Amino acid sequence: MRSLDNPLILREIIMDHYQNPRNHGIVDEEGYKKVNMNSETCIDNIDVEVKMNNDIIEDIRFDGEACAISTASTSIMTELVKGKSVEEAKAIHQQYMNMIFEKDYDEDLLEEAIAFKNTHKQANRIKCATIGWNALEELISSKEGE
Amino acid sequence: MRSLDNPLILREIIMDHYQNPRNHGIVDEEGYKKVNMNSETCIDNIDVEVKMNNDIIEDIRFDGEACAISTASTSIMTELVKGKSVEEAKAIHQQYMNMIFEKDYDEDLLEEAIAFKNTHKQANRIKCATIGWNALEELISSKEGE
Amino acid sequence: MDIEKIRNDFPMLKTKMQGHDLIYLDNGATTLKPKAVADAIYEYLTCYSGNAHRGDYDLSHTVDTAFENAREDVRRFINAKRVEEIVFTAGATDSLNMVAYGYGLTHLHEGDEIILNVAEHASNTLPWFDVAKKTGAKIVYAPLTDGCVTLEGIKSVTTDKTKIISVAIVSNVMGYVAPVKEIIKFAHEHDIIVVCDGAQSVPHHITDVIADDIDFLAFSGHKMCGPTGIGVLYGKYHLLDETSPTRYGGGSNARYKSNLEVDMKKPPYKFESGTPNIEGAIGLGAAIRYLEGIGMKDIMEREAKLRAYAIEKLKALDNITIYNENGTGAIAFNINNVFAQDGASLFNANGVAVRAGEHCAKLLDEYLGVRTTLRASFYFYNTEEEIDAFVEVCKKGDDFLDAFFG
Amino acid sequence: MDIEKIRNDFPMLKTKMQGHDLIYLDNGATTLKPKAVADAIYEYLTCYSGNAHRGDYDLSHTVDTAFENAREDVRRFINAKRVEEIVFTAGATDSLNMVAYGYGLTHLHEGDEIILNVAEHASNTLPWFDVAKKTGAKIVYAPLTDGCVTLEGIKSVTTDKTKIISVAIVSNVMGYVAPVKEIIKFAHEHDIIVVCDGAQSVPHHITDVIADDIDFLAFSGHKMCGPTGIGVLYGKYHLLDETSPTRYGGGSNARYKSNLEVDMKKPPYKFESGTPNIEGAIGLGAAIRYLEGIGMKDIMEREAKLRAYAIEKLKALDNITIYNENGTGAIAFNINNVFAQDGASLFNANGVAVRAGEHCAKLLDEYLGVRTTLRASFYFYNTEEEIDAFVEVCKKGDDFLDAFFG
Ligand SMILES: Cc1ncc(COP(=O)(O)O)c(C=O)c1O
Ligand SMILES: Cc1ncc(COP(=O)(O)O)c(C=O)c1O
Repeated sequence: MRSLDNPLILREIIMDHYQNPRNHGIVDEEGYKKVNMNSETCIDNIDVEVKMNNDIIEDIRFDGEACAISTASTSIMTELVKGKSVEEAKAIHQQYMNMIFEKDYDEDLLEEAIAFKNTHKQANRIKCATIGWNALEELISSKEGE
Repeated sequence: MRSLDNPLILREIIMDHYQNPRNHGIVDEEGYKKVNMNSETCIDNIDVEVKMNNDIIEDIRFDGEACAISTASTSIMTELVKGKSVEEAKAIHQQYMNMIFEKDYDEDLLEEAIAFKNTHKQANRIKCATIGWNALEELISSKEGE
Repeated sequence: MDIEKIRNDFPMLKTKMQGHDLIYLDNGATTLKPKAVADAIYEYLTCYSGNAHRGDYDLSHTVDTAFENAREDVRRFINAKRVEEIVFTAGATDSLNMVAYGYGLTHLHEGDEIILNVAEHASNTLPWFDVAKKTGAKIVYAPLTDGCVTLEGIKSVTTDKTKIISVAIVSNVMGYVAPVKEIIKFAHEHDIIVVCDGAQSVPHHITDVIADDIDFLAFSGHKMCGPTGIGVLYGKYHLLDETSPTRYGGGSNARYKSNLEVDMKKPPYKFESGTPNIEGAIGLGAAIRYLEGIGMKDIMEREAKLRAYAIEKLKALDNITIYNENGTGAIAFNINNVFAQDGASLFNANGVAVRAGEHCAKLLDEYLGVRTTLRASFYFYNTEEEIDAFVEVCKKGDDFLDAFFG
Repeated sequence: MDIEKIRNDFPMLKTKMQGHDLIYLDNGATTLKPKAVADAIYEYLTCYSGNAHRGDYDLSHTVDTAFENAREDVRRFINAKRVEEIVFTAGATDSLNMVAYGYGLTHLHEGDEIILNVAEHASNTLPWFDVAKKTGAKIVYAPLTDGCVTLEGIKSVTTDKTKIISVAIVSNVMGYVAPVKEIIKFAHEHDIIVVCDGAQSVPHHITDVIADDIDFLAFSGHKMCGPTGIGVLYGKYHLLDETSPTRYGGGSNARYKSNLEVDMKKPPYKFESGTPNIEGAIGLGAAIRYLEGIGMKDIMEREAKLRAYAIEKLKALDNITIYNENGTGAIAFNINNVFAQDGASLFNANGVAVRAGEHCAKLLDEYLGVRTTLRASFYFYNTEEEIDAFVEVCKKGDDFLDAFFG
């Protein structure tokens, strides 16, 4: 099952999410909280929004003009955390960051996000591979602060 | 007569003009034109004024708080050009600058000003040794421009 | 031009990126430095590091002399009349801000107009935005023709309210040369001051501020083989005289009193408050002498040849869109169906440095219809072989994700 | 502290001036640079010279990382809470102007009061003069006690109109340490913001912006073994957030539209428009690591010892007037009956670099009763032997013209 070590498959995951991003398209409805991540890389322009139901991420969506790495990593992120509690989402976020920054991490929590495990080899793409995840963090930690 | 090669004598000339500056003290009278040379060295603060009679430097005076080199060189300058025509003063100015910047110069025109012939060895003092002379130039060339 | 010898002058050309020999095609962002420049800076730091403008001892006088010699190097390079017209700044951005706040803010009134265009760099746009907001002046955009500023475009938006035209001599994305001489002639007939952003022209062309009658000119050292943190503001003396400093402090004042009376020095010193970037100026002087040694005419010709060669090769490919075939500077392009940032990554994986993005000209999308592009920009030390390698990478466009798994 | 080893780190200490081994006692103006700093800069220029904040390829990412590591070096050195509180500037003068124009100009109203004192450097005086003129705020001078800023002095001029106190932690002429911690505590109780000029303190003392609760802190790289053209503005994050940039351009904005809508980045980036002084920041980082390697506590102790030694020797002479026997920094003095500039020349002829003049604190004559002084300022690499040689020159005072004929 862990054929996720095969670069061809990892590549396909990214292309798939790039070409068919999940949870794509911002809805301007009551109850959603949005952040824009334009300023992070100066090139990717991504909006991410969440709708919380108490502690649960009931919906999470994104949109914007961005590169393959940003788009796919954000798309995968939305799939991973949708329906999860803030606590769970934070744990997944932590594991993802561990992977990106070459620390120990729990593969099982990350599922398809594992496609980004080689990001450190192209260090200049770290910003792309984390932009959506940073948006998530901003959204769920500010949620708490409210 | 040219014992002016004797450092002891050159030194005495400078000390004499430092301790007893000639043409010293500004008079605030009609007909005088004044420049302040404060900004040149950030430390010497010298005013020089001239009174012209047609083409002749009828009077030239100076005042201010300044180092020995500035004070003495300006004092000697006033003695050299007082009563001279603009043309003559310019010639003397030129020879003095030649001496300071190690070009050929006419000793005879410079008289006691020769005390400053070693200035180039202490290049940081060039500004001091020329401050009054620069004031002179400003005064007599702007005179023309009027 | 002995290109082998020249390439030997640049230590960076012996470095590698992602295991490949570095092919550096991001000269629009900053250029590589010849050893002569690095050495001049090292020499200052280790053999005569002292402060300038404080000539109380020989060391300080030596520094002063080196610093002022660098000013003379700049004067000669742009053919300014007087060395007092050369102000050292922290860079082109700083220079442009000094004109906007020091001259614009003090000379513009409500309803006055400033002419810009959408291809301008942020550094020649945002200071004017702020000055416009503060004075009530209006920003007016000259239309571009095929991406290029033209005299007709300028004329078409000039009114009797126009007070300032600010324009890049060479655009950093489009690479076109604006007809500044004609623009300035026209402007002066209408009492309009012209500010020239020379960040992308001074490093590559012969600059003659007298022949072109330029009012203000801004440029950076680091885009012309010099160090970062140093730039130049040239201004006609009488204009500098009318320009207020934007920073006050040590070195720029003649005297002041506790009752707020302040006497500033004359240009250029009144603009140079505080300890200047001494090794920056010295490094810039060394860079200028290096460029003069090669010859700006030869540099221009070589770059034109390199660009033409690259355009020809790129046009032969069917997966590349070029946005400015006929410029003189940078080439703006995209690999079809590859987002610019992904493209840059592919180049990186192959040792080629090109830039992706909006290139700090964030209004240009309004004109180009595309927000982000790739940009390849050359300097005289680049070669046809490097361009060949670059074109080979372009061909790999479809495999852009390989870079990520390489 | 192994002084021989340390002196070997400074190539300048092997140079000569007027035929004598250089004795450098003008550290208040700028310090000498250890080889580690020159090497770090050379390395940038020759091994990884690229632009920062433009991470489209590895080289650029390497530069970015080095640049941001330098920011972290600064944060650690002054014990700031967040790295985002560290803004790179062109120097202390630039930093102080950024506070005056970015915070003062936007927060002060007519009738508000700014407390300065007559010992402040021009760079911490003139920007406030201009802001006072522009806003209608008033400059108020705290009285000095024996040349030193005191809490009582500050209190005696504080009113409910006081909005800002700007004060040097160590004065560049008087060398006294202001009780900033107490001043800040008092100020905050009255909702007053305190701007600290750390140009002469950060290089010599342990700085802890959290312990002292400093609002803004300005200092320069070149006075702490780093290069020129680079400085730092520290500000508490919420204050930086309220501070307007004073320069606009590339790099500092998130986006903008032709209708003048501009979105700036967050601190520190919103203040860093244009290509920054990259090798300056890298050099400053190297300088900080060098100073940390020696230890700031040891540096303070050594300098205190050197100063005490010099004061004792000078007091034994009968032709010297000392203006600040009890300071910690520079010694301000005169050779009796010798104009300061002539004195400096005498020192120069003997290979000793000291400064003469008003030291950019041009209001101080109103207090000292003397316009110009000599200033000897030490750093940890100076030695007792150098001070002996310096004192020998003092004795020659009467022969000051010898320098001119030497
Ligand atoms: C107390 C003080 N403040 C500010 C400055 C200005 O520093 P810089 O010239 O590096 O901008 C200096 C240095 O001369 C200083 O001594
Ligand atoms: C056309 C143009 N103007 C201004 C600038 C700003 O130069 P700097 O970043 O050196 O201040 C640049 C460089 O990016 C440029 O290309």
